[in-house]
Amino acid sequence: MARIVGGLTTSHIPAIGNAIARKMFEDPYWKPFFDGYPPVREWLDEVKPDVAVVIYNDHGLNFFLDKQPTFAIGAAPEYRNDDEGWGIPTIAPFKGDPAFSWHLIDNLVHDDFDLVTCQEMLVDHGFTVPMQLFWPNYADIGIKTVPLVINTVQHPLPSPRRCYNLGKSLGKAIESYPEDLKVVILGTGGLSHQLDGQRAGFINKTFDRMCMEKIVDDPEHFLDMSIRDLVVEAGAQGAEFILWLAMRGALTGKVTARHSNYHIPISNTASGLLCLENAA
Amino acid sequence: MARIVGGLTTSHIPAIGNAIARKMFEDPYWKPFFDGYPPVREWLDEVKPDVAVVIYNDHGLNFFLDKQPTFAIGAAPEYRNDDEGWGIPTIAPFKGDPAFSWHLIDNLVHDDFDLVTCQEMLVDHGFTVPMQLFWPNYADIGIKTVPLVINTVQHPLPSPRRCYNLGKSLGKAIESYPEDLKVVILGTGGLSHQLDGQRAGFINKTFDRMCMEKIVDDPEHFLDMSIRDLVVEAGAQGAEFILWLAMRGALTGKVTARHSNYHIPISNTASGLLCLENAA
Amino acid sequence: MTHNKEPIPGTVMFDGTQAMKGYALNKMCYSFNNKQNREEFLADEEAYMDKYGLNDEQKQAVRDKVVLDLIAAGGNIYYLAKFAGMYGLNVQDVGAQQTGMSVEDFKEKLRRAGE
Amino acid sequence: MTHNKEPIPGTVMFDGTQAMKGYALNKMCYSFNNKQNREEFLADEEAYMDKYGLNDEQKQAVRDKVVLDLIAAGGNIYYLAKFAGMYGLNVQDVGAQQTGMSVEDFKEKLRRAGE
Ligand SMILES: [Fe+3]
Ligand SMILES: [Fe+3]
Repeated sequence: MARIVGGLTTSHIPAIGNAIARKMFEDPYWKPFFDGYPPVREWLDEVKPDVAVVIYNDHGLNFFLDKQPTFAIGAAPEYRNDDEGWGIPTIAPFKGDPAFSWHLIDNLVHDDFDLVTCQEMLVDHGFTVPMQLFWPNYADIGIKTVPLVINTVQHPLPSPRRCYNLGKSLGKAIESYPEDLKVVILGTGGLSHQLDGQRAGFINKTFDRMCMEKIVDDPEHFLDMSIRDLVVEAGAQGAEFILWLAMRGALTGKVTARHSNYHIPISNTASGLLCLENAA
Repeated sequence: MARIVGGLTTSHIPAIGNAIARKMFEDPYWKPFFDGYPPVREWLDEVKPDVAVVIYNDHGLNFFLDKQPTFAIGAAPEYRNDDEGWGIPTIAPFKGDPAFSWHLIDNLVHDDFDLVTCQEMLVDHGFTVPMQLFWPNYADIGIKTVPLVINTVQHPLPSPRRCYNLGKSLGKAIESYPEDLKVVILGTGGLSHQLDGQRAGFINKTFDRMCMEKIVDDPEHFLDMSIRDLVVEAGAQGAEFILWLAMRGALTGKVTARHSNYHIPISNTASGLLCLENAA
Repeated sequence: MTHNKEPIPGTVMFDGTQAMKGYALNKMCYSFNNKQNREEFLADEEAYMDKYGLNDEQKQAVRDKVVLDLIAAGGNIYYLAKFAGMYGLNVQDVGAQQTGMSVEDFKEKLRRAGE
Repeated sequence: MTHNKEPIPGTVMFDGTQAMKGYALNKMCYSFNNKQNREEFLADEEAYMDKYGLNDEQKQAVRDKVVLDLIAAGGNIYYLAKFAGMYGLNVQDVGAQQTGMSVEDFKEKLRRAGE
C-alpha cells in the first residue's frame, strides 16, 4: 500500500527561480534563504519518496478567468512549464503518474470534491520552484508528480476548512492505493505577503511564526478563519496559506517537524520552509 | 428578493435542433414530441421569468479533457453557441446576468461547492436546444441566463446526491438575491438512452416513468443511487438524469407538475418534458 | 475504498483507464469542432493522425470507421460523434453499426421500446 | 447569507465585481504569456488594446503604467505582473510605485519587517 512519508512547505516566488538559474546560493541576500534547504534534501535522500503530490496555485499560466477552477488535478504522463510573461527559462519536464492520479480523482470525487481533471497541464512557478528547491536533480532521479491546483486568483477562494478537508480526503485516498509508493505532499506558497494595493509590502512576522508552529501540532486552529481573515493577517497573497492547510490535512499520522527555516524578506515575501515527517 | 417560479426538464439532443431549424413541427415523427411544448410556453407566458438557470452538460464544445470540470458556472455578459463538428447553425446569442452569477458563485463556494467560474463560455446543444424549445423568441424577449454545467463526459461523475445538494444550495442562493427576479431552473438531458457500445439503443420505459413521477414528489428516492446504478437503469447517457436532480434540488417550496410529456423515441432517446411549479 | 466497478455488458465506462488510453484520439476528434481542421483531416488523414500522435490501434480504427474499435482504443462517444458527423453519420447509424443491425432495424428497435 | 465584505484598507479583493470590470484588461495581460503577443503589443499598443476591447479607463491606465489605476480598472495583480514584466519591472518596483516610495525605501521596509 502507498504510504505518506511527510509534508513539505516552501515559498515559491518567481525570484527564487531566477536566483536558482543564476546560482546565487552564496549571495548575501539569498544565502539565509537557500541555507534552509540542504537538511531537507538530506532527509529526502534518506526517505526517497517515489511521488510528490504538489499542492500549489496557478498564477495565470494554465488557467485563465474563462475557466477558473477551485480545485484542479493533473492526470497527465508529464508536465511542462512555459513562459509566464517574463521569459522564465523552460526546464526539463516533470514525470506524471496518471494511474495514481486517477485513483486519487476517483476517491476525491467520491468524497464530494468537485475537481477539474487535467489530462494535459502546464505547471507554473508555484510548482516548478519548489520542485527545483527540493530536488535539484529531479530530472535524473525521475521522481513522479501529481499537481493539485487551488484557486487563489479569483475570489471567492475555497475556505481554509474546505482546503484542509480536501487534504484529509487526499490522505485517505493515497493510503488506499494498492501499490507500494512512498508519497510526499508539498504545500507551496506563503507566508505573509501582499503584492497589490497601497498595502503592498505588508508582512506579518507574528502571524507567520504562529503559522509555522500551529501547522505542525494544531492545524485545526485555522479552520474557522475566513479567507478575509487570512488576507487581513497574512496579506492578499498570504492567502496562499490555504495550500499549506491542504497539505497538512493529508498527513494522517503522527507529525514531527524535522527542519524549519523562516526568513524575511525574499522579494516581497516572508518565506517559510518546513519538513514534516509523518509516522504511521 | 428573487423567487424561484419553477423548474423545467426536457431532452436536449442535437436532432431536435435540426428539426427546429427545418420547422418539422407537423412531421409525423416529430409531432408527438413537439406537441408537448405549447402548454409549457403558455405557462411561461403567464409567469414571465426574468432569468433561466440552465443546468446542462457540455458534450465537448467549451470543455475538453485537458480541463474537464465537475461543476462549471457561467459569469459572462452573453453566451454564444458554435460549430460542434456537424455544422450546427450559429444562432442569436443568449443574454447573461453576471452580477446574479457572481451572487450564486459566492454562495455556492461558501457552501463548499468547488465551482469552475467561466467569464467567457460557449454553450452547446445541451443549453441551446432547451432554450429554443421553451422560448422560440428568446432573442426578442431578452430573457437572461446562467449556464451551469455538470460533468457527464469523464467518469467519475458527481453522484446523484451531490448534484441534488448542489441544487439545494443553488435554490438557497437564488432566494437570497436582493433583486426582484423571477427565476426558472432548467434541468436538461435524459431520459434513458445509450449511444455507445453493443448496448446502444437501450431504453428503459419503466425506469423513465418512475423518474417522471418521483422527481415531482419524492426526488430523494434517487439519492442513494450510484452513477453506475443510473447507467444500468437509464443507459450510459441516461446518467444525464443527474441534471434533473440538480434542478429539482433547487425547488425550495411546494412543487406541482403543471404539464408533462413522455415520448419514445426521439433519435436514440426517450424524451421527457416536465413543467414544475414552485409555490412558496 | 471500494467503488463498484463491475462491468456493465455492452457498455464501456469512460473512466480514467479509458481516458489514459484515448487521449490522443479524443483530442483529435475534439479538434473537429473546427471546420478548417475537418478539412485538413479529410485532405490527408494519415498526416493529421500523425500530428495528433495516434497509436496504430487508433489509426486503424479511424481508417476502418468501426465505432466499437474506436471505443476500445479509448475513444469517448461525445468526441467520436464529431468524427462520425464528418461522414454524415448520425447516432442511429452509429448505433446500428455497433449492434450489428441495419439502420432500419435499429430504428424499429427504438420505436418498439415505446410500446 | 451574509459574508463579511468589509473593505481591508489598501487592499482590493479580486472578486466578482472586480472581475466583471476587468475582464478585457486581464485577458489582454494573460495574452502576454506569449512572446509574439508581447511584441505585437509593444509594436502598437493602441491597436492591441482595441483588439482586446479595453475601455478608456483601462487604456489610460495602461498608457500611464500606474498600477493602482490598473487595479481600480479591474486588473488582477497576477495578470498585471505579466504586463509589468514586459518593462522589466519586478514586484518591488510595483510595490514601490503603489506605496509612493522609492524602490530602495520599499526594500528597506521589507527588510525591517524581519527584525
Ligand atoms: Fe504565489
Ligand atoms: Fe446529452
